[in-house]
Amino acid sequence: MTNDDSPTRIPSGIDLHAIGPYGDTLGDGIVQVSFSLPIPASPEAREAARRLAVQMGLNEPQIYREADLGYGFSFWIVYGKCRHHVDVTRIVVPKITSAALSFEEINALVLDNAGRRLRIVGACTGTDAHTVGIDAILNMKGFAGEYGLERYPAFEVFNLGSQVTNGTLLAKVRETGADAVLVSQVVTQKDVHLSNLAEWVDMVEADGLRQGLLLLCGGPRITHEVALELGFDAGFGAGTTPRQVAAWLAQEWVRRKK
Amino acid sequence: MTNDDSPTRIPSGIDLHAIGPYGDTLGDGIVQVSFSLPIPASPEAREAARRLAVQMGLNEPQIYREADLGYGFSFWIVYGKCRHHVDVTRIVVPKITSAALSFEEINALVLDNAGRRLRIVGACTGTDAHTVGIDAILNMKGFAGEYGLERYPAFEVFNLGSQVTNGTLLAKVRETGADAVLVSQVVTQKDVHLSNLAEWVDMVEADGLRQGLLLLCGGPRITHEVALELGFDAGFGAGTTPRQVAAWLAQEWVRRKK
Amino acid sequence: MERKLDLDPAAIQRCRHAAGAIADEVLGFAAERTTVSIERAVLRWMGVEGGDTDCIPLVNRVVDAAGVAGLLDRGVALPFAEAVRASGLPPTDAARAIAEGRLPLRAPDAEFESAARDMARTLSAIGADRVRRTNRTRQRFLERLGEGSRPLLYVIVASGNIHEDTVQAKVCAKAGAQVVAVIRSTAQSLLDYIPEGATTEGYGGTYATQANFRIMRAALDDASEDVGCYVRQCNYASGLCMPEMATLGALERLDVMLNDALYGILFRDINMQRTLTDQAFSRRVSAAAGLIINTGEDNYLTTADAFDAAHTVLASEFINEQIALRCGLKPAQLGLGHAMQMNPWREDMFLYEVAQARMAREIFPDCPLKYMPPTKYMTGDIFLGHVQDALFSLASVMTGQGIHLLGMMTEAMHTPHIHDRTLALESTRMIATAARHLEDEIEFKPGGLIQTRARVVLGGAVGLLEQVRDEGLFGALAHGRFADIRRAPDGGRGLDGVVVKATGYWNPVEDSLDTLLAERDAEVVR
Amino acid sequence: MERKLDLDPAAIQRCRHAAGAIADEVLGFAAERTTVSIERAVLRWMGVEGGDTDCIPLVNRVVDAAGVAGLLDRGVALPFAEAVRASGLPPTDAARAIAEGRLPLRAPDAEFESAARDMARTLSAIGADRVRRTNRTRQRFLERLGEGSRPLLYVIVASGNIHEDTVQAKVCAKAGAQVVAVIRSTAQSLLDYIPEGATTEGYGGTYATQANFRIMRAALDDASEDVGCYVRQCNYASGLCMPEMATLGALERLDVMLNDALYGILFRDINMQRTLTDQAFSRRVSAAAGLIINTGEDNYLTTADAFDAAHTVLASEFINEQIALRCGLKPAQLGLGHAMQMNPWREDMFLYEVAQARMAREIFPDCPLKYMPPTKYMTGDIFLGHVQDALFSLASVMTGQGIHLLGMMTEAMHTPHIHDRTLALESTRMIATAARHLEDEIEFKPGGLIQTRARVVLGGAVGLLEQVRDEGLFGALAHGRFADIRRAPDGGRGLDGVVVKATGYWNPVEDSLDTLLAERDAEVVR
Ligand code: B12
Ligand code: B12
Ligand SMILES: Cc1ncc(COP(=O)(O)O)c(C=O)c1O
Ligand SMILES: Cc1ncc(COP(=O)(O)O)c(C=O)c1O
Repeated sequence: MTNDDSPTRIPSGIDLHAIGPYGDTLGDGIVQVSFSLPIPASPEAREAARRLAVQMGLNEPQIYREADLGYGFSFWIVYGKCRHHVDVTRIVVPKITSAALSFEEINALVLDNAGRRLRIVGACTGTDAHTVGIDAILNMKGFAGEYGLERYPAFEVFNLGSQVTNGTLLAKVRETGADAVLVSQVVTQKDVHLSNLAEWVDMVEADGLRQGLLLLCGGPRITHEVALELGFDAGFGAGTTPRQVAAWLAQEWVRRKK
Repeated sequence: MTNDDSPTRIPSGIDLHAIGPYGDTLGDGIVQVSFSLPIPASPEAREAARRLAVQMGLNEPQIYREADLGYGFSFWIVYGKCRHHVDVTRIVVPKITSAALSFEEINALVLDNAGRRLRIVGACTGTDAHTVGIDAILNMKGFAGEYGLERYPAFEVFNLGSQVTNGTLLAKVRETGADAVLVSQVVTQKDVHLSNLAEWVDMVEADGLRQGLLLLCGGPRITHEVALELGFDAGFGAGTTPRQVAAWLAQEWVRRKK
Repeated sequence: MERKLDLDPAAIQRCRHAAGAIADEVLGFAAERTTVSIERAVLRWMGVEGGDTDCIPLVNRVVDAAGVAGLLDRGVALPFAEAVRASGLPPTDAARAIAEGRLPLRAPDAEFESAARDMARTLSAIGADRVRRTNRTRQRFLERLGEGSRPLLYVIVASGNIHEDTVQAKVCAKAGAQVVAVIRSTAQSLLDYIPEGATTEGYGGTYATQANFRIMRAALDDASEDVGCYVRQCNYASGLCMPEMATLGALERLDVMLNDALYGILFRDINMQRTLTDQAFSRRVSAAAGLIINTGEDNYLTTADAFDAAHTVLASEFINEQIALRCGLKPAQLGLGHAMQMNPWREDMFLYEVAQARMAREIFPDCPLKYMPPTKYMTGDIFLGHVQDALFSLASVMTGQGIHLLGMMTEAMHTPHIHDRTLALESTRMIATAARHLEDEIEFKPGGLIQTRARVVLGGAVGLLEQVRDEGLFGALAHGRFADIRRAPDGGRGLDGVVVKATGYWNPVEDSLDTLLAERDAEVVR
Repeated sequence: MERKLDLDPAAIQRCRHAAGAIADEVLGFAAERTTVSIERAVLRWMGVEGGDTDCIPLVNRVVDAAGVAGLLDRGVALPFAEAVRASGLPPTDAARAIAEGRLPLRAPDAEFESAARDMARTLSAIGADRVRRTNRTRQRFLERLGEGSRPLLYVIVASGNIHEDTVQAKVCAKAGAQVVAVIRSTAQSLLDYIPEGATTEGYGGTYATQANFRIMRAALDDASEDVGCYVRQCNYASGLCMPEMATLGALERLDVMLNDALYGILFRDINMQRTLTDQAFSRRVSAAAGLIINTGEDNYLTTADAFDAAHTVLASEFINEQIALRCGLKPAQLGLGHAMQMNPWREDMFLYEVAQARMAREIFPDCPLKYMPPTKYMTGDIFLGHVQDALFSLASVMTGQGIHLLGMMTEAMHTPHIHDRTLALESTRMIATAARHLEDEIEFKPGGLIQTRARVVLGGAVGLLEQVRDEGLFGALAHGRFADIRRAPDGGRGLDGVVVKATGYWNPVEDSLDTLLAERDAEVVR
């Protein structure tokens, strides 16, 4: 962990080499856990819940709620003191490093360097019908008080909407000669998003289009890290604003051009 | 775990040798965890939270909420798939085994066997001022619609109230020639209750009064198991009704007399 | 219904008028058409079950055959009845024989025409009988066990596996649920067939199949006995198979089905001609089967802003109401939808929400109303989310809602875990108990924020409905008047399944439905 | 204050009359007495700080010496001032010298009598000056940063370690807390001295010491600047050291202190003569120091049933009010206590609770009221508990409470963890935003459950107060009229610290208090 946060922000007495949970006293390690078990509530089930907590590394587990859910299930709320620690100094997380630019700066950066608008294709792919997220990034209206990419003179946007197959998307990329493709994935059950995203990257590569194309994905369960692993150039999670995406696109496109 | 629960209560397909958490599919192992860390929220802190979850034995941890609490603290809500299992068939929990008796049965049992009322001394000891629990067991009025021990012809009750020192209590035991002592402990911070209860048992033993005296303790964080470990004869937790205590006292006294 | 909002009756009247005109337009359009799914529903009603060796439903095979044979615009019933008559096979076997090419599907020769019609009427009457029996069974359950107190507490199960679903449904019943809905697998609405058999692999939900309906029904009947309260089953009469779903619901004793005039068009990009035609038929089936329908206005607020678009919800409720009444549904069967989707950090949002919820009650006093919980502003913070849901429960109790969908603290994360529902039910039951008579007790300040808000929203609905009436519903959809979404009359999925009826189109199930509805109305009068 | 409950003004008048008579009795009794703690408070006011080598506070040593010397019934001030005068030492050094036997403590000889009195007046004036400055500092903070909106959100810290407490207090401030109370270590109220120094080891709370007050003050001042809102500090003027605690509060800029006429008697078995005598003095100190006091009626409902004993809460509020007004406190300083302790599973409990909370607002319109969250029916189910707290927050906002204690979902388990408070604040702030003007918007049905309930409770209070007036407060306590607890006039702890004043008893701090209060009142008039 880099300490570029103002140092006063790290509470005094903290050892970054061994960070553990904090309840009300440094080092107490307190965590809260809840789960159901597929056995009815009973003193034995209570003991089973306790042992599970111990296996999770919780010292002195306290069971605060036990509930018989009926039909052979029980629910447990447990608190305990976690034995585990993390060496935060060893953590390195890939981060999106583009600078925050204003609407005007972004447009200037693109138009000055490219001399034309960047072509952006966006879609919510597979069986996923959740368009609100990709629309928030692309539509005029935008999100959280910021304009969407359509409003930027620097971008020409093709928003294909929902339930777009990877094939349709690829065709559109060819047709438009896109500079960047934005894929949204919201439904993550059984990891459908992972297989669908991986397929997309494979198809782009198989088609020889990968070079020169910026691949982005986003959605509430997407992280930049996962996106890189899947072969994308960037990933954007919950709460992303259009300007963050626009700034990244502009800077990354210019960086690659050089 | 004994299977004296109606077997239909154990969901089908359950392997009692390896019970783990259940979210919505047998074997998914899902648990919910929350905790604070003494570092500000940041991608690194997020990774630290994730690693802690992994150390706790959670596969595929998902961070659903991250909050910067300010002044160098952060809060995390994580879900994951717990790797651990418990062999429920191996669990043996000491339990209070006295039968449930009615008000009349309890009185009859005591009066027929002892030919007199049992003398019961009760107190909330140490610095603990929480009398509601012990009063619920002892006072006429009782608890949850059941009479307290004072109402039983079988018992003579001396309720010393709150913040009673172990010394005062011992004196009262001598003075009354008590058959049983009921100690309540509600405040458990820094385990004050454990040291206070242990001291009480020691004092009783040092004074040679242990023999022939039934020692009970109770309170919301007391379990029968802990009570036995501390040298008591029984422990009663949250939700205890006076009749449960009365029934145990009657049966245990008679059992010992024989 | 006590009038707490001082709403203008003339404005309500104008809304009903405009919505009535819209409904007439839609139903007039639908009356001239049939669809592949309506025809498949007819076959299901007549007793065709099961699939071929590739698990393609026999009803699809037969209707496809009818399409190939150019028979659809006169209805599949008569050719199919002729095949049954000619072969002497039971309906399912006849359908299989047709699918396998062993039995021809064609219009009866003139000499058999009348016998074929009789056969069609007989098969249809058998279906009607089954529906009658189903209704009676439900009635007896309700008389014996009751339905519990209102609002009906409604939860979803969605494990993807019907067997896990039943376990979870029972656990819900134990915790006080009165309606259990099985959410369908993602995008099932886009399938132009209903999968077959008991299924254990769904995404974000469990496939709706006839077998799954039965399995869940049996589980809920067990649970009903255990808890001493009839627990209703809910599923979707929605998507490309809307009429068939309604028919299966009627046959397998579902009690509640989601069914909305516009949902499929707006949110699934199903063609509007298709869905509106399907709509008319399926609502009549629901009416005859005593199903409660839940409309889907709540969905609008997932894309549009709940504060700005409140009047679109009300407008759509009027349209759904007018279409439904014309299809024979009684107000007590109309779970008109709405949802608490306002930004909880917006000042006075709770007041606006109460205004909206109460307004719906006063305008549709005899409809149960289906009130949906916050989802849009749920964040994955289970603790704050649980409180958002608590506010929702209170708004529901305070305004006398009929069907209360339980909010889940794990919304925005995953479909509910087994205890999520128990915790939600516990919280809602506590609130409903602690605030039991709050609705009776409070009045709203005359001309205050709440009354004013209700009046503004009603005014907005008048404007929108009259605009839609003038543009025509199809035009309005093309202009994106609902949920900020534009749809073209010829766009979307399923248009190829719409068939303009030829003269001579005949559907005996329509006649059965008339009979059932007439019986019901006679019953009511008696 | 809008009258929504249609309460009978005559009944309220009768309550005030009876409570006034009770207050007169109590204050008459107190006026004839002093206590060791009052005398120690006088020394603290005069500038004595710190402890001896055994950490016994010097004020205890001096007052003990005065007791031994038989000087207490005429007040410690004069002999102490004489010692200062004679020795020429600053107060603390003089006290240490007395403690160590190096300086005698005795009444001044006649020739020095007047000089000693002057010295006493001077020392007392120095104390008054410090209080004056403290008040001004608070005033300036409030003018510059404001206090945020009402209800003031009040949270507790209770780690046992003052340094952990300050960290947590700041985190609370960031999350929107406007009052931070440091809960005291278990049973500190039974100590007949105030521990010395910064402490890091408490049980269930952190010792209240002068050093801890200062440390927390500094932390909260920092946080106030960070968040742009003055964050108040709260502690207890309660227990055997009540007058000293109030004095430290006045000197160290506490803003709020728990201070109740009966709490110590009922819940700590402190002798009633002691606590009522201490009470009179400490309330005058609080009045002069501009402290808000919080009374402890909420505690009754932890032993007695909240539904049945609701009128005892109201009755006690009247007694606390009448005593407080007679001690110079302004209504704006009276955080009269009550709590939402009804069984949440009781039908319509939310209505009864709203009735109670609103009733208190209408009867004490100028008092902020301190509203305490559910604790009794909290169970360790953090999810349900969070919802109980949400209902409480809504009741608070709906009825216009002034000081809102945050309910913690982990009540019934442990003192709060760092995030427990943030989650509670977040939830309450959301509710306060979403329901901002709910109070203005709703009216209660005339003669409905809510109005009727309020009337019944008020009627009960009339009866109880008149009974207590007739029995005398001491008699009433002996009969267990409050919280189901009986206490004997000579029972409990601390009676030996009560001294009947001799003629010639003199306490210059009383005069300083008169001056400060007169200044305040003049200020108000200006
Ligand atoms: C609205 C909604 C719907 C609407 C969708 C309408 C529409 N046109 O989008 C309707 C009602 C149709 C719907 C239906 C379903 N839904 Co839905 N729905 C939601 C809901 C309530 C809100 C989603 C949303 O709009 N968020 C607001 C946007 C702005 O946030 P966002 O998507 O995260 O986007 C932001 C960032 O992630 C990022 N971003 C997103 N994409 C991209 C892409 C790029 C390239 C970039 C750079 C950034 C970016 O930027 C955005 C702005 O910050 C969520 C619950 C919730 N509160 O999250 C459930 C939810 C997403 N739905 C869910 C499900 C299961 C379904 C169904 C499958 C249910 C069913 N079985 O029928 C159906 C079917 C839909 C389908 N096939 O996909 C689940 C998904 C569970 C999971 N993790 O897999 C959720 C979480 C609900 C739940 N708890 O079960 N749903
Ligand atoms: C009421 C109450 C008070 C009242 C007590 C009044 C009184 N006369 O009892 C007052 C206001 C005085 C009070 C004060 C304090 N309290 Co307190 N209080 C509570 C509260 C809200 C309810 C406790 C209660 O009455 N429960 C109802 C009874 C019926 O239940 P019970 O005690 O579990 O008893 C049952 C069983 O356990 C059993 N049982 C109990 N004892 C025995 C004994 C025997 C022999 C048997 C057989 C059975 C038995 O039978 C009973 C009936 O089923 C709890 C929070 C909560 N909801 O639990 C906090 C709580 C207990 N208090 C707490 C604290 C810290 C305090 C203080 C120390 C705070 C402070 N620093 O000032 C003070 C000081 C008191 C002291 N020195 O002990 C903490 C304890 C934390 C901990 N685990 O250590 C709690 C949990 C609150 C919290 N979250 O912090 N409190
Ligand atoms: C009327 C209606 N139909 C269907 C659905 C969703 O189901 P599907 O994914 O099958 O379209 C909803 C969702 O809320 C709905 O309201
Ligand atoms: C007025 C008052 N004093 C004191 C206390 C508790 O503190 P202690 O343990 O110091 O008695 C309370 C508790 O609520 C109270 O209301």
